[in-house]
Amino acid sequence: MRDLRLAFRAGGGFGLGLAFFLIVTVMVPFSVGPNSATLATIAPGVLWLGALLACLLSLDRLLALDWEDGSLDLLATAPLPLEGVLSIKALAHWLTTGLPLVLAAPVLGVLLNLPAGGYLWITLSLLIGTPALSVIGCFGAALTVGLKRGGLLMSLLVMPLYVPTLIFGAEVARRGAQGMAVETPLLMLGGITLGSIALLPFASAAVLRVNLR
Amino acid sequence: MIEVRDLGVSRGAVPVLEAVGFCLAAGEALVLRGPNGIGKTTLLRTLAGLQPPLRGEIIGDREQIAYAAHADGLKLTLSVEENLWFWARVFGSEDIAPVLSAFNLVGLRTRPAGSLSAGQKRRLSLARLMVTGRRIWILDEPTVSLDTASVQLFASAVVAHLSAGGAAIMATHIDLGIDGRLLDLAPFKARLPALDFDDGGFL
Amino acid sequence: MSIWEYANPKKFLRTTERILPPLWLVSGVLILGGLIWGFFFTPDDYRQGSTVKIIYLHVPAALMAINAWFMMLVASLIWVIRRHHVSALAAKAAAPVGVVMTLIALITGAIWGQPMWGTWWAWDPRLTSFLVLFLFYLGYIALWEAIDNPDTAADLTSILCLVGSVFAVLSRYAVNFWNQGLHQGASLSLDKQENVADVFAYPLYACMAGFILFFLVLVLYRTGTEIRLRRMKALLARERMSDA
Amino acid sequence: MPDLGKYADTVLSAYGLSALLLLGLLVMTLRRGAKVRAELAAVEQRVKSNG
Repeated sequence: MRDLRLAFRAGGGFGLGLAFFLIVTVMVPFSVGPNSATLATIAPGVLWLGALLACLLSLDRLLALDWEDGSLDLLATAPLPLEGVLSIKALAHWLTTGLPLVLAAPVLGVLLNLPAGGYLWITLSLLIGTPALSVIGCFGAALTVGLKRGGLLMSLLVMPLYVPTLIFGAEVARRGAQGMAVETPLLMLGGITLGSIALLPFASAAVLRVNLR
Repeated sequence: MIEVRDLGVSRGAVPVLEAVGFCLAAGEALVLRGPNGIGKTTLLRTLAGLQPPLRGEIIGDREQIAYAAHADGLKLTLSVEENLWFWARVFGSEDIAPVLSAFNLVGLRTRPAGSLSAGQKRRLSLARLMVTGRRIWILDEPTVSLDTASVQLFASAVVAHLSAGGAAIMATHIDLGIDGRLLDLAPFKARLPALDFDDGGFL
Repeated sequence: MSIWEYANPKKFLRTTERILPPLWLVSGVLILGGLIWGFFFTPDDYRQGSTVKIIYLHVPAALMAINAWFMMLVASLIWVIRRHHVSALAAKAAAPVGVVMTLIALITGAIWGQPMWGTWWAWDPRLTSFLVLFLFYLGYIALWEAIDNPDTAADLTSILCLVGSVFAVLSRYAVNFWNQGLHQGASLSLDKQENVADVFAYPLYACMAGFILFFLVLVLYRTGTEIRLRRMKALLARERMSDA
Repeated sequence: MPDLGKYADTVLSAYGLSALLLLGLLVMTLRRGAKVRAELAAVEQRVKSNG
């Protein structure tokens, strides 16, 4: 609740992830050439990778600000379970970073010459997959919250955890764009997201308690 | 209300205090004294449940403890009122008006916390304690950056809290004029652990 | 007499001090023996030529790359549940060994793949899984290095190891699904007809036993080093206490 | 020396690099072990003499 309002008021965090996503997508044709057939092939993967990086970029703000001003200590002694607090934080991160990325993806797909059948699937796969990115990222942020230069370490820790989500998510988008069956990867993606949402907050809270003491 | 028996606490895996014991009844205040680095903050954090004790036990209702740290824990982009409302909702309180007036914050209620002076922020962060509605206050250097008038304001808030059946444990160096017991932590400084390297530890 | 007695650092040091020298010897003999046997005294494969000799490094290294992580997972669980310091330190000690094993498996695989598949690297499920495993190892080690307080570090890394294991398994499935791959099936299996002829298998067993022992010896030795390091830290902290 | 045929480079480089890595790991482990052992002995000496 407060996190949402804060993220909107601070402004920066909200727009920054989106702007980063835009920049990455725009840079891709510069690096691989303007051939539309090539771009169409790689478009789903590029959009997924861009979204993932934009998510990662905004993660260090997730807990670091609360750590610095001491609110985390206070939240940990509040009558709310820390698992719930972290779930809400992950939700706030998703609403301010993940959701805008989902909405922006089809627009950026145009720039990358995404095939017509792909728009639905890229949006759907990001919609299902980005919550997992936020929840996993929240775990990474909780692991590294007290550390100096934790941001870089967090990327190193979180990236391998993102592998399955990225593979299944990009697979849905890629198969969708090529008109192939998407049920299996879609189910797996949904499973990862639901599993992460259900279980990871416990790990995040455990880790955060260790970091607070 | 809260009783501490044979408590040992550690900071960064090094024991700092041991055999701390006291008992606090409703309406009482306990003031911790001791030189810097003796472990006042560590003890308070342990009491608040933020870190596990090395040994000993803390008997009392954890759910009745409200903790105020060195840091103010304020969101600078939110207004004074919003900051208080956030914590009021977290702790299930209904009203923040009496708290605002008790800490003389009524005139500042719509100001963003970021525009307050250090002392005003401190007042706001102490006001947070009142909205928690909890009976045991744990205060770490509560009077830092407060001017004389604000210290008086704070002292009377504590007195009111005590006379309403609350209790307070605080680490502070100035005399608040509160009728509280003093606890000097220096005698509880942890002794050097023995060097026998045989009991499963590393020494 | 229970196994938990060895969770006492001093007892652990005293015991390993005694058993390590013969273990060093046996593991060295097994590895060198197996490799020499495999390198000098086995025939070439009719399809793969002499490159088949790489199997004596590739398969044991790959085996230990996975088992090292598995051992870290078990040690982490023991730390989380029973809080034996030696267990956490053993997990820490095993990680760099696991990294080197993963690296050997990847490098020998790439060198082998070049003549066989005509490419150094293919995004084959097995290769990819090992690469991901390598990243997990790096993250785990980096987290240990980043934290000063040893108990905090042990807690955080063990939870990372638990969560990482789940995601590593997920990655394995994801990668399998994502690309069916060039890699042949498992080299050794009990239930199926033997994939590898006996002439190749016996030296391979010797190498595998050697690698397992070598891993064990290295981990025990390194755990001893970590225990001494912890003791040194504790002594220095005690010294600072008496100064203060 | 067995005849490795046309794959001599491949096999030898695989063995060479692996040996290098294994030996490197071994040497680093032993050196660090010896160093820590010596440092601990020094600290222990000092602590004992200081009480």
